[in-house]
Amino acid sequence: MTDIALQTRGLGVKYGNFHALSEVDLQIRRNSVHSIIGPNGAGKTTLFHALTGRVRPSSGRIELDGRDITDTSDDDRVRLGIARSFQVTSLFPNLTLRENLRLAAQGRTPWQALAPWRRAEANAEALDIADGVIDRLALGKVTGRLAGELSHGQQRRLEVGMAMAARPRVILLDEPTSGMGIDDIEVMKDLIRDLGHDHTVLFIEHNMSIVMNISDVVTVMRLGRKLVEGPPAQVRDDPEVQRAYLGNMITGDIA
Amino acid sequence: MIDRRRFLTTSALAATALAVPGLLTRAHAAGEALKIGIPVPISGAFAANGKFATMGALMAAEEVAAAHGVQASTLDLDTEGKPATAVRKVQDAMAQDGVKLFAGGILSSESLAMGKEIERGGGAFMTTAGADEITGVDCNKATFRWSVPTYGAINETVRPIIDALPDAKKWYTITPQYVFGDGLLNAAKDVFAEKGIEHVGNSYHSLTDKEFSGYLTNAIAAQPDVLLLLNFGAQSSDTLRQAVSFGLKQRMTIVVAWASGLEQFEALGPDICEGVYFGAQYWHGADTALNRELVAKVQEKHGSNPNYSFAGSYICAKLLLEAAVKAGSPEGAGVAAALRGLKYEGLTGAEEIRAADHQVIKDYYLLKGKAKADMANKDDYAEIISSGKSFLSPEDAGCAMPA
Amino acid sequence: MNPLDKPFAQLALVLVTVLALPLFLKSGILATEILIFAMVVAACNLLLGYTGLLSFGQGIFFGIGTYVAGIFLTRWSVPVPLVLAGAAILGAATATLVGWLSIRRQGVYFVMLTLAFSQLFYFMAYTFSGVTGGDNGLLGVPRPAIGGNALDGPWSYYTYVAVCFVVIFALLVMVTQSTFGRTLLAIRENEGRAAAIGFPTKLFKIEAFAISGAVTALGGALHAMLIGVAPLSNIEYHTSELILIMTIIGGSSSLFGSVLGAGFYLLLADALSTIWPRWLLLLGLVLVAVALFLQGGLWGLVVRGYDLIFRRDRAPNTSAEEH
Amino acid sequence: MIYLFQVLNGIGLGMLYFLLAVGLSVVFGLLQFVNFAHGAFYLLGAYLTYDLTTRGFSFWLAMPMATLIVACIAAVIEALLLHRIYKLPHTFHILVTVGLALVIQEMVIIAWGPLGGSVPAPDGLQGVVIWGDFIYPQYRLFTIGLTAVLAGLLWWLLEGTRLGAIVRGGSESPSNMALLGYNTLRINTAVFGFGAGLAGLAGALAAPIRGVEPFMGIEALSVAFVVVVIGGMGSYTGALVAGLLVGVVQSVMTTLWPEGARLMIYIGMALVIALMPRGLLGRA
Repeated sequence: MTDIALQTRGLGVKYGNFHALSEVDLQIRRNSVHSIIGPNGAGKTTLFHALTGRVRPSSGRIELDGRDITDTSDDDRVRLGIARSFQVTSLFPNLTLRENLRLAAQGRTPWQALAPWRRAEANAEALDIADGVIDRLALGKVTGRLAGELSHGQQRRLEVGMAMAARPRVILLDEPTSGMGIDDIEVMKDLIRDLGHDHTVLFIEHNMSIVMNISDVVTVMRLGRKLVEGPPAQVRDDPEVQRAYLGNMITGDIA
Repeated sequence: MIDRRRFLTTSALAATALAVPGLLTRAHAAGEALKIGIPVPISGAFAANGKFATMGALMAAEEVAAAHGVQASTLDLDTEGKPATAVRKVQDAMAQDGVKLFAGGILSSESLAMGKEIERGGGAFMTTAGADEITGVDCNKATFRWSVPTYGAINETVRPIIDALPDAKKWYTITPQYVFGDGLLNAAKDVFAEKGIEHVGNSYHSLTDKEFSGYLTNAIAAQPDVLLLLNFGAQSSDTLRQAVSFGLKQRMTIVVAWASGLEQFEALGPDICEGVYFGAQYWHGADTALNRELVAKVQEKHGSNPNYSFAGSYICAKLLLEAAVKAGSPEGAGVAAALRGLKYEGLTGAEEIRAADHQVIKDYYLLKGKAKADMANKDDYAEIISSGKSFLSPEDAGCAMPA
Repeated sequence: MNPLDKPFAQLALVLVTVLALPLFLKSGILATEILIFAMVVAACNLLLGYTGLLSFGQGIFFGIGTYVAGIFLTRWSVPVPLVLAGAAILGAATATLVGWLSIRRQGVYFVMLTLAFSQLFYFMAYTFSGVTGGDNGLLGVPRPAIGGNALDGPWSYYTYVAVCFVVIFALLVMVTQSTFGRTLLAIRENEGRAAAIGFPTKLFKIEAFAISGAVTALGGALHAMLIGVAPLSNIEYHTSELILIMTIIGGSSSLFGSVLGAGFYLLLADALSTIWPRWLLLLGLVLVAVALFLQGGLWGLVVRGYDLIFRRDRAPNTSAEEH
Repeated sequence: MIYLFQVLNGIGLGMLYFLLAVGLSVVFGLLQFVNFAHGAFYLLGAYLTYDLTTRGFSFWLAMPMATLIVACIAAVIEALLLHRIYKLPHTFHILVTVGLALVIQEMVIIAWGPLGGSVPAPDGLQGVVIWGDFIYPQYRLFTIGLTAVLAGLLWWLLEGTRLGAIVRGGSESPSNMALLGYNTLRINTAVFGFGAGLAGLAGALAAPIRGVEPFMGIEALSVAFVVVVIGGMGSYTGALVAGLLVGVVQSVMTTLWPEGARLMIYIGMALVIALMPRGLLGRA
């Protein structure tokens, strides 16, 4: 087994004539925290869509643990160990928090759920996982609340929890802190760092303080291409990155 | 929940009572009342027929009540033109209201279905629907049919026209694609073969079509002398209307074999009907004793002439009620026995109910549309060219009446 | 969750309905028809309420069930339980096909596709009259017999249908409570997310179609035995429309709502049609009123009433109406 | 030769189908609203023409009056009722418009009776045109010409004017339109009335061909749906192309395989949606 959990070679995505992503080579090390940054329209979310199978790449290949998954469907990739959260919160608003997580946990074994006679509660494992995630997210007080009625910070945490419940090896988080208050951001930061211990974490983030603090590797993207890659300190000092961001965006300090 | 049925029966009785003063008082005194169900499409695409049918039946009930000193009322049952609803309402009327007599059923599908159900429930049923099966392969002990089947309709329209127009050697047909249409078509083909007529073509259409220009183009291309329309109701009106607009009236003779009668003339207007031949089960201008009497009564009561829906429903209800009076009970077996073989003076003259298949042997009319200038009054759309009785034997019609 | 939405409450309500109908209705035929449509509407609700699929094709499956009963009972006298099973299987198979083709499109296009299929099947039934009897339909469909006695009385057949209905309804409740049913709810809520957490959503939708088609066809077969004929009108587009309207009126958030929808519609139509020949006008007004003022359907009304009486303390948090 | 005639006849039919469908399509494009009452407006247009001509009005007066009345009635219905339900799921659009269609149909029966009637072709257009073996009524020829002119006018209106831009803009992003300061409510009302008016006009034009009867709206609705779905919802050109296509297919099938004419049209419709989800010319 290699040390690389997920890698892409020459990955490209076209929307009509528009090259949203071109020639992207990525190597994500196992159990590392790897962040993707870049200005809006850099192709970060498109990269996530390609990695999770929501859009088909127009060129290149994607490998998970050395296995080619370029043509694997999105739901099959979940079973292979890739799960994601969304930039715009995407939950089941009229279902309870616990049910959201139970479903996410069940998603690893969806065929079981095709049996219309099997009770949901019969899958103790999925419930255990859901409860485990609830504990880890510290959402124990609101397990019975409808997801749509949770506070924004709770919804964002649940959004990440949905990815965790699939027990992925690689977890993709799309701007997990977007729209969060300052207290919530700290909680999220700790959570992501913590996830890095037992998962391979790939996340998109605009908050440079988080990026620079907890990332092992940072990839900077611009106009659908990889610009620079390296440890946080190196990336921060890179003249090209400085130029791309006009020097004023990377202000976060390394704590 | 309110006991709807009881409420309904009461109101129906009240309505009858209003129409015939004095009935209400007797209603308390007398015991068993004669009730006849009128299962017809009151809503839906055949609502026009249903409306007149209920009026005709009511008039028959009032007449029988007055003539025989019994209590007789009608129970309108809206079939919505759907066999399922028709059967359900008939079942209900039998189970809830104890109704045994039924006059109605405009559409073949609903009449066939109701016939089976009424037989099962021990009632008697008389209909004016067109399907040959009613007194053919699907005939049964409880079901009677007043209208002439397809064989007679064709023979009483196509034959006289062939005789009147010896030069018209090429005929084209337009036929709705289902059993009834095929019945007419096959009967027509037999007559063509026998008379040495060249059948230059036929166009089938579905029961939902309203656009006939394509079929008319087919007909024009075949260059026939006579265009024979074998569809009915709104579809035959549409076909005829469009044929006239294509100028076909000037190029060929047009025949509507199964016209609905006065209601169809009213919908079409005299300009379209002028010079067109129509086959009809009933015409208010028919010169018979009972018909003259009916026309006078309807004129007096409704200020209009009876049309086919009205007259058909009237005579069916009247025959059933009188049979029940004669039998002393509305039970199906007795009523059927009273009807079988009955000879009477009907709306079309001498009529007879054939015992073997329960088919009424009566005249079928060939009408010809009059010019607007020649019309004596607003309903005088057509003159009767000929009339006569043509029927297959019960064996040929395929009826094996269950014992 | 409102206590009335719990599975046992739903089952209890159904049992009460089945036992109460004979007390309040004089017509056993009408009562039987209500149960048959309640079953069929609940199956439509599995698609509309639980999966978010507005299917205009339910009449196809109803008609197929009708024809299975018509053909097998009048031509070959196959035992009734086998006929019912056959209807369900063929209904499921057809629904799988229609569902598989239709769910490729979403929203209005999905609706239109199911509408196109319903017209397609109608014209097939019409055109191939050798099998279906065409416009005349198939006549003389017999009632089932128990111990040699045909269930010709309205209430004896009612009992037969009631047993079928309770069993089917219980099965449907089981389906909605199962992990499968709860996944359907997730798909209705947010299909994109359901796919993202690993569910092959199309397969779930097709299975929902299959179950719905099986139940609907079963209802169609029972209906043919009720009225003794397999008519063309059962496979018409209007039947699809009717089933859908009953579903919406009943409220799509609970299976028992469908029972209310079917009962309300049939009783209303039956009552109105005897009052005034132009009763469809009143029906039209009722439909408009339901859309404007009763978007949770009759079930929404029941839940609101229940909350008002028994749960004054609770805020008017009627999540049951949101969907 | 007969096929040539059938194609010609099909074009005549198709233009009428286009007129019938384009209103439904425009309303759908702007409002994302499925209107099951569209056929009822066609019915109303036909009956108003019937009523006015039997009262002695000339057809040339009756046709525009009927169109206008239908448009006004529809606009009032929209302003009072429909605008409340746009935001609801499609289920409620269907429920309300099915209900409306029933109400209109039954009111027509109450007003004019269940029998139906004929509307004579206007004076001067009652004859036929003859080309060799082919006969075609002058009035039908006139409707082809008129709908062709109307089609041109509509194209100009929808593609070439500010109003058209507003309608198309609204269909792409209603909130943008509000931001730009347009009163979308009033635009919605106008467009709905306009779409219904087109259906009314189709009914008025069809009355001398088909006559009137209270259930003519049901068939018209199914034709309009087929045309709109094949052509692509919200697409003007799509409605034109699909209308002609359906007309020609229907007409040619009457010679080829009349029993299967309807079946073919619905198979075609299912194929189009399955293969080209947006219809032949629908906007993405």
